[in-house]
Amino acid sequence: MTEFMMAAAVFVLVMVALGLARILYGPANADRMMGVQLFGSGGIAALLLWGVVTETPGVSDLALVLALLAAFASIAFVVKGSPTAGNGRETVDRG
Amino acid sequence: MSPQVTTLDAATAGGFLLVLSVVVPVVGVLLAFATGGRQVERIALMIMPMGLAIAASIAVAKLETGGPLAYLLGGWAPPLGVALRADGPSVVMISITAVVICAIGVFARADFRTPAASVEARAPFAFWILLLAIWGALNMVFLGGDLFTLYVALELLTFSAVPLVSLDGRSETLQAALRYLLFALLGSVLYLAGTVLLYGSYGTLDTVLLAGQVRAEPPTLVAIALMTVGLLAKTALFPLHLWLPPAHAGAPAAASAVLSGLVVKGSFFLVIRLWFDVMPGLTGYTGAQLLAAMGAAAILFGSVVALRQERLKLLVAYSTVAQIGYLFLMFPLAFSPVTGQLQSGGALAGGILQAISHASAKAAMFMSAGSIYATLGHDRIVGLGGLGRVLPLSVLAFALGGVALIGLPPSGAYLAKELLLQAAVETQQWWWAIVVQAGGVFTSSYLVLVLAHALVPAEAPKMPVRVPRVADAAALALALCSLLLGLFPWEAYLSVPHGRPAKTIDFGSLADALWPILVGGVLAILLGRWGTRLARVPCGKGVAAIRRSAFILGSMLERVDDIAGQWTAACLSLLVLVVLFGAAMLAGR
Amino acid sequence: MTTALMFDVGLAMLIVAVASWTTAAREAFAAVIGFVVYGLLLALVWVRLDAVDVALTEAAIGGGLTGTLLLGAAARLRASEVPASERPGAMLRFAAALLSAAVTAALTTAVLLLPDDTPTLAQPAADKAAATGLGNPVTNVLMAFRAMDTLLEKVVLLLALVGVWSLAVDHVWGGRPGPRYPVEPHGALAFLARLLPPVGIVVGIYILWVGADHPGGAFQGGTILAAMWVLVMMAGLSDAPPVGNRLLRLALLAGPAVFLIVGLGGLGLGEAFLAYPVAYAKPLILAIEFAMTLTIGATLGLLLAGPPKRRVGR
Amino acid sequence: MSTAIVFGLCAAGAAGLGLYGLIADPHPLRKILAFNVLGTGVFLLFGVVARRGAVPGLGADPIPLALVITGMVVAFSATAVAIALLLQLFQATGAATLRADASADAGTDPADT
Amino acid sequence: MLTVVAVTAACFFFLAGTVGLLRFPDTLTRLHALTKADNLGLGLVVLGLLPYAQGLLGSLKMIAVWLLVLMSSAIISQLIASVVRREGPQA
Repeated sequence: MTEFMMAAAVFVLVMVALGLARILYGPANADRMMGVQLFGSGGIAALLLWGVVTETPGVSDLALVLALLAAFASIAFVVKGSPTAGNGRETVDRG
Repeated sequence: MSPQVTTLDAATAGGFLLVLSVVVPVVGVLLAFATGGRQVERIALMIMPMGLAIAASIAVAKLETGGPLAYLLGGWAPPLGVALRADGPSVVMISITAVVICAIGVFARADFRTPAASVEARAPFAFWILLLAIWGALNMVFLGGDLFTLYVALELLTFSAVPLVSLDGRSETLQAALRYLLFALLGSVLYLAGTVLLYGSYGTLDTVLLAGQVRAEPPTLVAIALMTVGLLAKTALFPLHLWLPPAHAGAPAAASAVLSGLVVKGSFFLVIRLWFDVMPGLTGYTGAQLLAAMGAAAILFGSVVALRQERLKLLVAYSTVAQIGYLFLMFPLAFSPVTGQLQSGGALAGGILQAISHASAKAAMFMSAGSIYATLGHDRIVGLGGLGRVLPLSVLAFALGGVALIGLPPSGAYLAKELLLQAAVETQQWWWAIVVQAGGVFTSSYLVLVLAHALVPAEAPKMPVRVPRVADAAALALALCSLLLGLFPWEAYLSVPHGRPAKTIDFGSLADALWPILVGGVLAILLGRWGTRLARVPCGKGVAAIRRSAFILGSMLERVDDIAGQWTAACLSLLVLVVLFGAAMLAGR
Repeated sequence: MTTALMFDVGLAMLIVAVASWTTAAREAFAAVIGFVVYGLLLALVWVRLDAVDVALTEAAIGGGLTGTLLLGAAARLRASEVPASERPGAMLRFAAALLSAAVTAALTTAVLLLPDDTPTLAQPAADKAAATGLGNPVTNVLMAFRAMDTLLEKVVLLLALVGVWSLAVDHVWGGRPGPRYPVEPHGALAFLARLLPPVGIVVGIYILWVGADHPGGAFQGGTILAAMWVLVMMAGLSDAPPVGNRLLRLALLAGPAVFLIVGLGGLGLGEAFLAYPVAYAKPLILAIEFAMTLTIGATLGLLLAGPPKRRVGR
Repeated sequence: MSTAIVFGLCAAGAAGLGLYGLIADPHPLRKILAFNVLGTGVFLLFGVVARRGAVPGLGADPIPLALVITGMVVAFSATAVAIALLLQLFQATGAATLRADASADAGTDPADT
Repeated sequence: MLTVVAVTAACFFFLAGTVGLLRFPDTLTRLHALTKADNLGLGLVVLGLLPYAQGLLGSLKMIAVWLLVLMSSAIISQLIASVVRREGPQA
């Protein structure tokens, strides 16, 4: 069973790694962010599998934190990342 | 600087003073941040006498104890815990830091006063907090007994120094600050990489424990090479000085004084800590020669480029580049071929004395340059005519600071020069004696250049602003302090030999003192910028040819300095230095 | 353990690949996206190195906050491509590559040649743990054995904030940092920003709490709180507070202040600066950590928000 | 080959890549990014040293781990200050460059004699 | 047994998600493939690992992980889609 779950973790990691191609080639930044999304959930899955196998304490807490912050970079991308959203939506006093 | 192993497991009497010297400025930072408004300045000025008193008490305690002072933080002994230790050089550095900070505080009151109309103003709020933070960080750097704690202290120093550069918000200073920050960060990452290798090899980062264990193994040598070069980048030793001139020249006067006088001494002190205390036997002959060769190059390039500057503050900034180089001349002079180690003897004492003389004198010079800038509204050197009459105190402070740095008796730099020359004779390294003398000559050359412009009679310049007397008095006091440092009884703190050079002034010593100034004057005429002033002086064909070739030489050196000042070139030289130091130490194993 | 080795090697190769991408990508924005992924992978590596405390920090800081900071900057700087003339020539780039490779080689050699019977302080650290009553050795090191580092680090954070604030224009001093983000009342973002923070605050405090005995601690917890605060600000649900606000100032220095007071208390009680009386060690450390979590959350949030930009209406 | 060795090599590689980016990429933002990559490489070295120092009952030496956490906080502060400076520079000049001669009064005017 | 089935199925979904992300022709269809697949994948992993969770708190944490990812992923996909729609596929 241990070996099976480790293999599953490696498999998920390989899948995630293939998704890396989308981050590299884009073409749009939205595509890249999707790659990051896949990385997030796949990474959490691999982490959970690995953590349960090796019984490392604290892994589920780490997964919780990753799940909480997985969205974070994407939100920054959506709020600041697009050209129109980046500058047009901000209001700043200019001296 | 001989740390005693007996002080490892216990705090000595007076050890809590070491804690206070770090904690009191930090408390000041927190209080000032909490209260804000015009309290910020008041709190800073209240902390200053306290810090001065603590520094004085540490000096007295050191005198009474004899050996180094020590304190174990949290009661935990190294290697698990962190110790604070004060040996002679740390006490000297802490004292001069306290004096210079207080003088700068007095000087800065005029520039960084919260305007009556506002509750809280940006620049004063930031300046006073940053000044206190620099003080605490420097004390920590001088006292820290653990290489990682020293890293954090060094970062605190950088983070407090960088915003000072861009305090006036002009775009040039923003750029200078960003470049300073990035280069300093590169330096500290290299330092950090060194600490991890040392921990991996010995399981401790405590300086005294490490000193007892280090072996000449590849990981250790890589670590020293990385840490040394990282620290040199933060000290701006040529050719890693790209960030210094724009940062120091662009900052407000009080900030320049702190940056140039004190901040670069922090990382310089850590190089000493590392080379003299932690691994005196590993750096070897070649490493020390290499370090001093960089110093010699710094003196040449820094001085010549300084002479070619149009603006006073840039001149003073480039002269800092040269004088940082001077500080590194002591390394080969402290090397003893018999033991194969760096000895904490006269050469080290000379280096430390030069560092504190420079700290006080250069702060004074930047402060008076700031007063001149504020009064005239510019600091073009050719436009300084008539200044001697309208700003006598500022010019006097500038001149005295310069005189102190040239090494005229009884200044600290004079004693330092004597000690270095003596060490050069003892170790039979005449070439470094020449470089030491050249350093003094170059220093006098830019002093002559500036004074020649400032003292010539001209119609009195317009003065839009008047600088308060007390600011000039602070600069003057610092310059005087540097000038009189040679009279202090250093024997208790530094290994200054008792048979000190005679202090009486006879004809011989006068001549000794004067010839660097004369040669410096000639250099100033040959290499300096004179505007139209010298063009009218008739001269023979031979003289004209010499002047022309000197000019060409000067512009060539400036061109090289320009290239070395490009980001990519500076980083590449940094890595080349890592390789060179590593190779030198590996070969000398 | 061949599967484990495959996992490690695969992870290491992914890390190097993504690191190469961040240096090679043409657009800064794409490179930053690569860095976010890089942070996530590093968190996995830290788990493999049996350092879940660090993995938590890396997850919260590396991918989360640093990523957000860099993404925001990349978006603002989109228009500022550097002219080709500033790109170092091929020779210089080759030299840079060669020398970087030399440093890599030196580091590799050094790591491979580290002594086999590795010196370690793990045993002494475990033996002295009784003095604090905490079960997490990393927290013990941070809060007791090397408390000075942690205290100084908090001052570094504060100074970084002063540094960022000092970049403001004079007339907006005391005002609110960063841009004001508009609300889209029925937007998905606002919905997320209402839903996530309560969960995040619970998780943040939980991470702080378990940090005493298990992986976690003040910094990790504080970072999560900061992330939640930034989310609420980005969704436009709440505005950044003016930097002149007295309460904000107090929150920003609560951590180092409590730390210093406890430390000086140790000095006053005749023990040592930063020493805790054994009977009260655990509650004292938890009190400091609680104050630090608040301070870290506030400081990191404001570091992300930037210098003051908008005057407060009087 | 143990975990520590694999990630030791990985750390050195990441550090080298970061170093290269910091030197060769002209854009300050990319330099800041490269500094972070370089920093993580060095931090990983701490992790490797910690892992090597494992004893029965503790999977890693806690001291280097604590140092890394402190180091990460410092690196984040550095990044925040650098980004703020860079954005301010961009706002003031409309360009983001570190090149020295972009600031006019750096003192390299035509010579005079 | 449940674990093997669930984790195997999860692996299949991750495979499907990755293939979709790599092979689908444009941004929006890729988004469609990705979000369905990898959330199901993670859900199945959590389901499969529940028997191994340490106590009630452990299981609750795992379920919370999945719910968090599910929720934020759903909202993020919507946001990304709106960015794509606003600025065209080359945003």
